[in-house]
Amino acid sequence: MADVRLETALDPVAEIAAFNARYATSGGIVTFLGQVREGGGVEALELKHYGPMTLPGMTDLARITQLRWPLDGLLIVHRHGVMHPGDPIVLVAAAARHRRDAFAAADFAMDHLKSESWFWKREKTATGWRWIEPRPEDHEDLERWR
Amino acid sequence: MADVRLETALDPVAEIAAFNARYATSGGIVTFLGQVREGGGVEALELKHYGPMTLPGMTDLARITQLRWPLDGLLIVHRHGVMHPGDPIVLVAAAARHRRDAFAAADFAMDHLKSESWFWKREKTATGWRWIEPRPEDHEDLERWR
Amino acid sequence: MPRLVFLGKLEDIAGTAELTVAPGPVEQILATLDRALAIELLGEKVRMALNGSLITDMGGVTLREGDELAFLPPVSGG
Amino acid sequence: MPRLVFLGKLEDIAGTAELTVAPGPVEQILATLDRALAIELLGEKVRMALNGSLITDMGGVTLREGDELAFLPPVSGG
Repeated sequence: MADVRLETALDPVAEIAAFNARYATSGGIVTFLGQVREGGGVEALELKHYGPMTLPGMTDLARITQLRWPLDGLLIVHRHGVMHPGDPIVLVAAAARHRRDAFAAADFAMDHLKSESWFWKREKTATGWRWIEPRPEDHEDLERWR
Repeated sequence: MADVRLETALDPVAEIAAFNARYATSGGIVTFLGQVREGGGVEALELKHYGPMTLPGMTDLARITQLRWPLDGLLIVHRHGVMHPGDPIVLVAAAARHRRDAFAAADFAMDHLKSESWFWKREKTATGWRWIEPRPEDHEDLERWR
Repeated sequence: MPRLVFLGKLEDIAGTAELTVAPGPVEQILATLDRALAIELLGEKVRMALNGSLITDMGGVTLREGDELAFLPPVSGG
Repeated sequence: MPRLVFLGKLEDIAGTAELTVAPGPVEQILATLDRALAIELLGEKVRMALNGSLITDMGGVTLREGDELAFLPPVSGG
Protein backbone atom coordinates (compact mmCIF):
# COMPACT_ATOMS: atom_id res chain seq x y z
CA MET A 1 0.00 0.00 0.00
CA ALA A 2 2.84 2.41 0.73
CA ASP A 3 5.09 3.60 -2.07
CA VAL A 4 8.54 4.31 -0.63
CA ARG A 5 11.48 5.28 -2.80
CA LEU A 6 15.00 6.66 -2.57
CA GLU A 7 15.80 8.48 -5.80
CA THR A 8 18.40 10.69 -7.43
CA ALA A 9 15.66 12.80 -9.06
CA LEU A 10 12.17 13.87 -8.00
CA ASP A 11 9.36 15.43 -10.04
CA PRO A 12 6.90 16.51 -7.33
CA VAL A 13 4.08 17.58 -9.64
CA ALA A 14 4.10 14.31 -11.57
CA GLU A 15 4.21 12.36 -8.31
CA ILE A 16 1.35 14.37 -6.80
CA ALA A 17 -0.73 14.03 -9.98
CA ALA A 18 -0.30 10.25 -9.95
CA PHE A 19 -1.03 10.00 -6.23
CA ASN A 20 -4.16 12.17 -6.44
CA ALA A 21 -5.43 10.14 -9.40
CA ARG A 22 -4.87 6.92 -7.50
CA TYR A 23 -6.74 8.12 -4.41
CA ALA A 24 -9.39 10.27 -6.08
CA THR A 25 -12.13 9.17 -3.72
CA SER A 26 -10.21 9.58 -0.48
CA GLY A 27 -11.69 12.43 1.51
CA GLY A 28 -8.39 14.21 2.02
CA ILE A 29 -4.86 14.20 0.67
CA VAL A 30 -2.04 16.01 2.46
CA THR A 31 1.27 16.46 0.71
CA PHE A 32 4.51 17.84 2.04
CA LEU A 33 7.21 18.97 -0.36
CA GLY A 34 10.61 19.82 1.07
CA GLN A 35 12.85 21.97 -1.10
CA VAL A 36 16.35 23.38 -0.89
CA ARG A 37 15.91 26.81 0.67
CA GLU A 38 17.46 29.92 -0.71
CA GLY A 39 19.57 31.95 1.67
CA GLY A 40 22.47 31.72 4.08
CA GLY A 41 24.88 31.71 1.17
CA VAL A 42 24.15 28.04 0.48
CA GLU A 43 25.06 27.20 -3.12
CA ALA A 44 24.42 23.47 -2.93
CA LEU A 45 23.73 20.69 -0.53
CA GLU A 46 24.52 17.03 -0.66
CA LEU A 47 22.56 14.28 1.02
CA LYS A 48 24.40 11.02 1.52
CA HIS A 49 22.69 7.81 2.45
CA TYR A 50 23.80 4.34 3.47
CA GLY A 51 22.53 1.71 1.07
CA PRO A 52 21.91 -1.16 3.48
CA MET A 53 19.93 0.98 5.93
CA THR A 54 18.39 4.14 4.47
CA LEU A 55 15.62 2.74 2.28
CA PRO A 56 14.83 -0.10 4.72
CA GLY A 57 14.47 2.53 7.45
CA MET A 58 12.11 4.61 5.29
CA THR A 59 10.04 1.51 4.52
CA ASP A 60 9.80 0.77 8.21
CA LEU A 61 8.71 4.35 8.90
CA ALA A 62 5.95 3.98 6.30
CA ARG A 63 4.80 0.77 7.96
CA ILE A 64 4.65 2.42 11.39
CA THR A 65 2.82 5.45 9.99
CA GLN A 66 0.19 3.21 8.42
CA LEU A 67 -0.26 1.29 11.66
CA ARG A 68 -0.84 4.51 13.54
CA TRP A 69 -3.42 6.14 11.25
CA PRO A 70 -6.04 4.64 8.94
CA LEU A 71 -4.73 5.67 5.53
CA ASP A 72 -5.87 4.85 2.04
CA GLY A 73 -2.36 5.43 0.72
CA LEU A 74 1.07 6.75 1.62
CA LEU A 75 3.93 7.97 -0.56
CA ILE A 76 7.46 8.75 0.61
CA VAL A 77 10.08 9.77 -1.94
CA HIS A 78 13.45 11.07 -0.79
CA ARG A 79 16.33 12.23 -2.94
CA HIS A 80 20.00 11.77 -2.33
CA GLY A 81 22.94 13.40 -4.07
CA VAL A 82 23.81 17.01 -4.81
CA MET A 83 20.98 19.57 -4.95
CA HIS A 84 20.66 23.30 -5.41
CA PRO A 85 18.32 26.02 -4.07
CA GLY A 86 14.83 25.43 -5.46
CA ASP A 87 15.36 21.72 -5.99
CA PRO A 88 12.91 19.28 -4.40
CA ILE A 89 14.37 17.03 -1.68
CA VAL A 90 11.51 15.04 -0.24
CA LEU A 91 7.85 14.41 -0.93
CA VAL A 92 5.38 12.82 1.46
CA ALA A 93 1.73 12.30 0.55
CA ALA A 94 -0.97 10.74 2.70
CA ALA A 95 -4.50 9.93 1.56
CA ALA A 96 -7.19 9.20 4.11
CA ARG A 97 -10.92 9.13 4.53
CA HIS A 98 -10.64 11.81 7.21
CA ARG A 99 -8.64 15.00 6.98
CA ARG A 100 -7.02 14.86 10.40
CA ASP A 101 -5.54 11.41 9.77
CA ALA A 102 -3.91 12.58 6.55
CA PHE A 103 -2.44 15.67 8.24
CA ALA A 104 -1.11 13.75 11.22
CA ALA A 105 0.38 10.96 9.13
CA ALA A 106 2.25 13.34 6.80
CA ASP A 107 3.46 15.42 9.74
CA PHE A 108 4.63 12.33 11.66
CA ALA A 109 6.40 10.86 8.63
CA MET A 110 8.23 14.13 7.98
CA ASP A 111 9.36 14.58 11.59
CA HIS A 112 10.80 11.09 11.55
CA LEU A 113 12.34 11.39 8.11
CA LYS A 114 14.13 14.55 9.21
CA SER A 115 15.38 13.23 12.52
CA GLU A 116 15.66 9.48 12.36
CA SER A 117 16.36 8.56 8.76
CA TRP A 118 19.85 7.64 7.71
CA PHE A 119 20.79 10.76 5.77
CA TRP A 120 23.78 12.97 6.25
CA LYS A 121 23.75 16.48 4.88
CA ARG A 122 26.51 18.84 3.93
CA GLU A 123 26.19 22.34 2.54
CA LYS A 124 28.39 24.24 0.18
CA THR A 125 28.96 27.95 0.69
CA ALA A 126 31.68 30.29 -0.58
CA THR A 127 33.99 28.81 2.06
CA GLY A 128 33.47 25.23 0.90
CA TRP A 129 31.57 22.18 2.08
CA ARG A 130 30.46 21.83 5.70
CA TRP A 131 28.66 18.91 7.41
CA ILE A 132 25.39 19.84 9.10
CA GLU A 133 24.87 18.81 12.70
CA PRO A 134 21.44 17.74 13.99
CA ARG A 135 19.36 20.57 15.39
CA PRO A 136 17.70 20.49 18.85
CA GLU A 137 14.33 21.22 17.17
CA ASP A 138 14.54 17.87 15.37
CA HIS A 139 14.52 16.11 18.71
CA GLU A 140 11.67 18.30 19.99
CA ASP A 141 9.65 17.52 16.87
CA LEU A 142 9.94 13.81 17.62
CA GLU A 143 8.90 14.26 21.24
CA ARG A 144 5.48 15.46 20.03
CA TRP A 145 4.64 11.90 18.99
CA ARG A 146 5.66 10.10 22.19
CA MET B 1 0.44 37.55 -0.83
CA ALA B 2 -2.49 35.16 -0.33
CA ASP B 3 -4.40 33.84 -3.32
CA VAL B 4 -8.00 33.18 -2.25
CA ARG B 5 -10.68 32.10 -4.70
CA LEU B 6 -14.20 30.74 -4.81
CA GLU B 7 -14.65 28.78 -8.02
CA THR B 8 -17.05 26.48 -9.83
CA ALA B 9 -14.15 24.30 -11.03
CA LEU B 10 -10.80 23.29 -9.54
CA ASP B 11 -7.77 21.65 -11.17
CA PRO B 12 -5.65 20.68 -8.15
CA VAL B 13 -2.60 19.51 -10.07
CA ALA B 14 -2.38 22.70 -12.14
CA GLU B 15 -2.86 24.80 -8.99
CA ILE B 16 -0.20 22.85 -7.08
CA ALA B 17 2.23 23.06 -10.02
CA ALA B 18 1.81 26.85 -10.21
CA PHE B 19 2.12 27.26 -6.44
CA ASN B 20 5.23 25.08 -6.19
CA ALA B 21 6.84 26.97 -9.08
CA ARG B 22 6.08 30.29 -7.42
CA TYR B 23 7.57 29.24 -4.08
CA ALA B 24 10.38 27.01 -5.34
CA THR B 25 12.86 28.24 -2.74
CA SER B 26 10.59 27.98 0.28
CA GLY B 27 11.80 25.22 2.56
CA GLY B 28 8.46 23.46 2.78
CA ILE B 29 5.12 23.40 1.03
CA VAL B 30 2.11 21.67 2.55
CA THR B 31 -0.98 21.13 0.47
CA PHE B 32 -4.35 19.79 1.48
CA LEU B 33 -6.76 18.56 -1.16
CA GLY B 34 -10.31 17.75 -0.09
CA GLN B 35 -12.29 15.51 -2.40
CA VAL B 36 -15.80 14.11 -2.50
CA ARG B 37 -15.56 10.75 -0.75
CA GLU B 38 -16.97 7.58 -2.14
CA GLY B 39 -19.35 5.66 0.07
CA GLY B 40 -22.48 6.01 2.13
CA GLY B 41 -24.55 5.90 -1.02
CA VAL B 42 -23.74 9.54 -1.80
CA GLU B 43 -24.23 10.19 -5.51
CA ALA B 44 -23.61 13.94 -5.44
CA LEU B 45 -23.16 16.84 -3.11
CA GLU B 46 -23.92 20.48 -3.50
CA LEU B 47 -22.15 23.30 -1.73
CA LYS B 48 -24.02 26.57 -1.59
CA HIS B 49 -22.41 29.84 -0.63
CA TYR B 50 -23.61 33.36 0.08
CA GLY B 51 -22.08 35.88 -2.30
CA PRO B 52 -21.72 38.85 0.05
CA MET B 53 -20.02 36.82 2.80
CA THR B 54 -18.36 33.58 1.69
CA LEU B 55 -15.36 34.89 -0.24
CA PRO B 56 -14.83 37.84 2.14
CA GLY B 57 -14.80 35.34 5.01
CA MET B 58 -12.22 33.16 3.23
CA THR B 59 -10.06 36.22 2.56
CA ASP B 60 -10.23 37.14 6.23
CA LEU B 61 -9.25 33.59 7.20
CA ALA B 62 -6.20 33.85 4.91
CA ARG B 63 -5.22 37.13 6.54
CA ILE B 64 -5.49 35.65 10.04
CA THR B 65 -3.53 32.55 9.00
CA GLN B 66 -0.73 34.71 7.64
CA LEU B 67 -0.64 36.77 10.81
CA ARG B 68 -0.29 33.65 12.91
CA TRP B 69 2.53 31.92 10.99
CA PRO B 70 5.41 33.32 8.93
CA LEU B 71 4.47 32.13 5.46
CA ASP B 72 5.99 32.81 2.08
CA GLY B 73 2.66 32.15 0.39
CA LEU B 74 -0.85 30.86 0.96
CA LEU B 75 -3.44 29.54 -1.48
CA ILE B 76 -7.08 28.80 -0.69
CA VAL B 77 -9.41 27.66 -3.47
CA HIS B 78 -12.89 26.42 -2.65
CA ARG B 79 -15.51 25.17 -5.05
CA HIS B 80 -19.23 25.65 -4.90
CA GLY B 81 -21.97 23.93 -6.88
CA VAL B 82 -22.74 20.29 -7.54
CA MET B 83 -19.93 17.73 -7.23
CA HIS B 84 -19.58 13.97 -7.48
CA PRO B 85 -17.42 11.33 -5.76
CA GLY B 86 -13.80 11.83 -6.78
CA ASP B 87 -14.24 15.54 -7.53
CA PRO B 88 -11.97 18.04 -5.78
CA ILE B 89 -13.72 20.41 -3.37
CA VAL B 90 -11.04 22.48 -1.70
CA LEU B 91 -7.32 23.08 -2.01
CA VAL B 92 -5.13 24.78 0.58
CA ALA B 93 -1.40 25.27 0.07
CA ALA B 94 1.04 26.93 2.45
CA ALA B 95 4.68 27.70 1.67
CA ALA B 96 7.06 28.56 4.49
CA ARG B 97 10.72 28.65 5.32
CA HIS B 98 10.12 26.09 8.08
CA ARG B 99 8.16 22.89 7.76
CA ARG B 100 6.16 23.18 10.96
CA ASP B 101 4.77 26.60 10.01
CA ALA B 102 3.51 25.27 6.68
CA PHE B 103 1.87 22.26 8.32
CA ALA B 104 0.20 24.31 11.05
CA ALA B 105 -1.05 27.00 8.67
CA ALA B 106 -2.64 24.53 6.25
CA ASP B 107 -4.19 22.57 9.12
CA PHE B 108 -5.55 25.74 10.76
CA ALA B 109 -6.95 27.07 7.49
CA MET B 110 -8.71 23.77 6.78
CA ASP B 111 -10.24 23.48 10.24
CA HIS B 112 -11.66 26.98 9.90
CA LEU B 113 -12.80 26.51 6.31
CA LYS B 114 -14.72 23.41 7.34
CA SER B 115 -16.33 24.87 10.44
CA GLU B 116 -16.57 28.61 10.06
CA SER B 117 -16.84 29.37 6.38
CA TRP B 118 -20.19 30.24 4.90
CA PHE B 119 -20.92 27.05 3.00
CA TRP B 120 -23.97 24.87 3.25
CA LYS B 121 -23.78 21.30 2.06
CA ARG B 122 -26.44 18.88 0.93
CA GLU B 123 -25.97 15.33 -0.25
CA LYS B 124 -27.90 13.31 -2.74
CA THR B 125 -28.54 9.62 -2.13
CA ALA B 126 -31.11 7.23 -3.60
CA THR B 127 -33.70 8.84 -1.31
CA GLY B 128 -33.05 12.37 -2.56
CA TRP B 129 -31.26 15.47 -1.32
CA ARG B 130 -30.57 15.99 2.39
CA TRP B 131 -28.98 18.98 4.13
CA ILE B 132 -25.91 18.13 6.23
CA GLU B 133 -25.79 19.33 9.81
CA PRO B 134 -22.52 20.46 11.42
CA ARG B 135 -20.61 17.68 13.18
CA PRO B 136 -19.37 17.90 16.79
CA GLU B 137 -15.84 17.11 15.52
CA ASP B 138 -15.83 20.37 13.55
CA HIS B 139 -16.16 22.28 16.78
CA GLU B 140 -13.51 20.15 18.49
CA ASP B 141 -11.14 20.79 15.59
CA LEU B 142 -11.49 24.54 16.13
CA GLU B 143 -10.87 24.25 19.86
CA ARG B 144 -7.36 23.01 19.10
CA TRP B 145 -6.37 26.50 18.01
CA ARG B 146 -7.75 28.43 20.98
CA MET C 1 -37.72 46.85 -2.09
CA PRO C 2 -35.84 45.04 0.70
CA ARG C 3 -35.13 41.35 0.32
CA LEU C 4 -34.93 38.40 2.69
CA VAL C 5 -32.39 35.72 1.68
CA PHE C 6 -32.63 32.14 2.95
CA LEU C 7 -29.51 29.99 3.03
CA GLY C 8 -29.08 26.23 3.35
CA LYS C 9 -32.10 24.29 4.51
CA LEU C 10 -33.98 27.54 5.15
CA GLU C 11 -34.33 27.88 1.39
CA ASP C 12 -36.18 24.55 1.31
CA ILE C 13 -38.38 25.53 4.23
CA ALA C 14 -39.19 28.90 2.66
CA GLY C 15 -39.68 27.30 -0.73
CA THR C 16 -37.62 30.10 -2.25
CA ALA C 17 -34.11 31.52 -2.02
CA GLU C 18 -35.27 35.12 -1.77
CA LEU C 19 -38.35 37.03 -0.81
CA THR C 20 -39.06 40.65 -1.60
CA VAL C 21 -40.79 42.37 1.30
CA ALA C 22 -42.19 45.78 2.14
CA PRO C 23 -39.78 48.16 3.98
CA GLY C 24 -40.22 48.34 7.72
CA PRO C 25 -39.05 46.95 11.06
CA VAL C 26 -37.85 43.34 10.83
CA GLU C 27 -40.22 42.15 13.54
CA GLN C 28 -43.17 43.47 11.56
CA ILE C 29 -41.92 41.85 8.36
CA LEU C 30 -41.48 38.46 10.05
CA ALA C 31 -45.03 38.69 11.43
CA THR C 32 -46.33 38.74 7.86
CA LEU C 33 -44.54 35.46 6.96
CA ASP C 34 -45.80 31.92 7.24
CA ARG C 35 -45.66 31.11 10.93
CA ALA C 36 -43.71 27.84 10.54
CA LEU C 37 -41.09 29.66 8.47
CA ALA C 38 -40.87 32.54 10.95
CA ILE C 39 -40.23 30.08 13.78
CA GLU C 40 -37.35 28.50 11.82
CA LEU C 41 -35.87 31.92 10.99
CA LEU C 42 -35.90 32.86 14.65
CA GLY C 43 -34.18 29.58 15.64
CA GLU C 44 -31.41 29.97 18.19
CA LYS C 45 -28.72 28.73 15.80
CA VAL C 46 -29.75 30.90 12.87
CA ARG C 47 -27.61 33.98 12.41
CA MET C 48 -28.53 37.09 10.48
CA ALA C 49 -26.56 39.34 8.19
CA LEU C 50 -27.69 42.76 7.02
CA ASN C 51 -26.11 43.69 3.71
CA GLY C 52 -23.33 41.17 4.24
CA SER C 53 -22.51 41.98 7.87
CA LEU C 54 -23.55 39.83 10.80
CA ILE C 55 -25.98 41.44 13.23
CA THR C 56 -26.48 40.07 16.70
CA ASP C 57 -29.98 41.33 17.34
CA MET C 58 -32.76 42.28 15.00
CA GLY C 59 -34.34 44.53 17.62
CA GLY C 60 -34.69 48.00 16.18
CA VAL C 61 -33.51 46.99 12.70
CA THR C 62 -35.58 48.51 9.94
CA LEU C 63 -35.22 47.34 6.36
CA ARG C 64 -35.06 50.07 3.76
CA GLU C 65 -35.06 50.12 -0.01
CA GLY C 66 -32.30 47.83 -1.35
CA ASP C 67 -31.47 46.24 2.01
CA GLU C 68 -30.72 42.52 2.07
CA LEU C 69 -31.31 40.53 5.25
CA ALA C 70 -29.85 37.01 5.11
CA PHE C 71 -30.76 34.13 7.41
CA LEU C 72 -27.79 31.82 7.91
CA PRO C 73 -28.27 28.39 9.49
CA PRO C 74 -25.25 26.55 10.92
CA VAL C 75 -22.62 25.94 8.25
CA SER C 76 -21.70 22.41 7.21
CA GLY C 77 -19.34 23.15 4.40
CA GLY C 78 -16.03 22.23 2.92
CA MET D 1 38.06 -9.11 3.49
CA PRO D 2 35.88 -7.18 5.99
CA ARG D 3 35.24 -3.52 5.34
CA LEU D 4 34.76 -0.48 7.55
CA VAL D 5 32.35 2.13 6.14
CA PHE D 6 32.43 5.76 7.25
CA LEU D 7 29.31 7.90 6.89
CA GLY D 8 28.84 11.65 6.98
CA LYS D 9 31.72 13.64 8.39
CA LEU D 10 33.52 10.45 9.39
CA GLU D 11 34.29 9.96 5.71
CA ASP D 12 36.13 13.28 5.67
CA ILE D 13 37.98 12.45 8.86
CA ALA D 14 38.97 9.02 7.56
CA GLY D 15 39.85 10.46 4.18
CA THR D 16 37.96 7.58 2.57
CA ALA D 17 34.43 6.17 2.49
CA GLU D 18 35.57 2.59 3.03
CA LEU D 19 38.55 0.76 4.39
CA THR D 20 39.36 -2.90 3.86
CA VAL D 21 40.76 -4.48 6.99
CA ALA D 22 42.05 -7.82 8.15
CA PRO D 23 39.49 -10.14 9.81
CA GLY D 24 39.48 -10.15 13.59
CA PRO D 25 37.96 -8.60 16.72
CA VAL D 26 36.78 -5.03 16.17
CA GLU D 27 38.82 -3.71 19.08
CA GLN D 28 41.99 -5.07 17.50
CA ILE D 29 41.09 -3.61 14.11
CA LEU D 30 40.44 -0.17 15.58
CA ALA D 31 43.79 -0.30 17.37
CA THR D 32 45.50 -0.49 13.98
CA LEU D 33 43.84 2.72 12.73
CA ASP D 34 45.06 6.27 12.96
CA ARG D 35 44.50 7.25 16.58
CA ALA D 36 42.59 10.48 15.81
CA LEU D 37 40.21 8.56 13.56
CA ALA D 38 39.71 5.78 16.14
CA ILE D 39 38.76 8.37 18.76
CA GLU D 40 36.13 9.82 16.43
CA LEU D 41 34.76 6.38 15.60
CA LEU D 42 34.39 5.60 19.28
CA GLY D 43 32.56 8.91 19.90
CA GLU D 44 29.53 8.60 22.14
CA LYS D 45 27.11 9.72 19.41
CA VAL D 46 28.48 7.43 16.72
CA ARG D 47 26.38 4.32 16.17
CA MET D 48 27.53 1.13 14.51
CA ALA D 49 25.83 -1.24 12.11
CA LEU D 50 27.09 -4.70 11.23
CA ASN D 51 25.88 -5.81 7.82
CA GLY D 52 23.05 -3.29 7.91
CA SER D 53 21.83 -3.91 11.48
CA LEU D 54 22.55 -1.63 14.40
CA ILE D 55 24.69 -3.09 17.15
CA THR D 56 24.80 -1.58 20.59
CA ASP D 57 28.21 -2.76 21.68
CA MET D 58 31.24 -3.79 19.68
CA GLY D 59 32.52 -5.91 22.57
CA GLY D 60 33.04 -9.44 21.36
CA VAL D 61 32.26 -8.61 17.72
CA THR D 62 34.64 -10.23 15.29
CA LEU D 63 34.68 -9.24 11.62
CA ARG D 64 34.81 -12.08 9.14
CA GLU D 65 35.23 -12.30 5.41
CA GLY D 66 32.61 -10.11 3.67
CA ASP D 67 31.41 -8.37 6.85
CA GLU D 68 30.65 -4.66 6.65
CA LEU D 69 30.87 -2.52 9.78
CA ALA D 70 29.44 0.97 9.32
CA PHE D 71 30.09 3.96 11.57
CA LEU D 72 27.05 6.28 11.62
CA PRO D 73 27.37 9.77 13.08
CA PRO D 74 24.18 11.64 14.08
CA VAL D 75 21.88 12.10 11.10
CA SER D 76 21.10 15.57 9.79
CA GLY D 77 19.05 14.72 6.79
CA GLY D 78 15.91 15.54 4.88
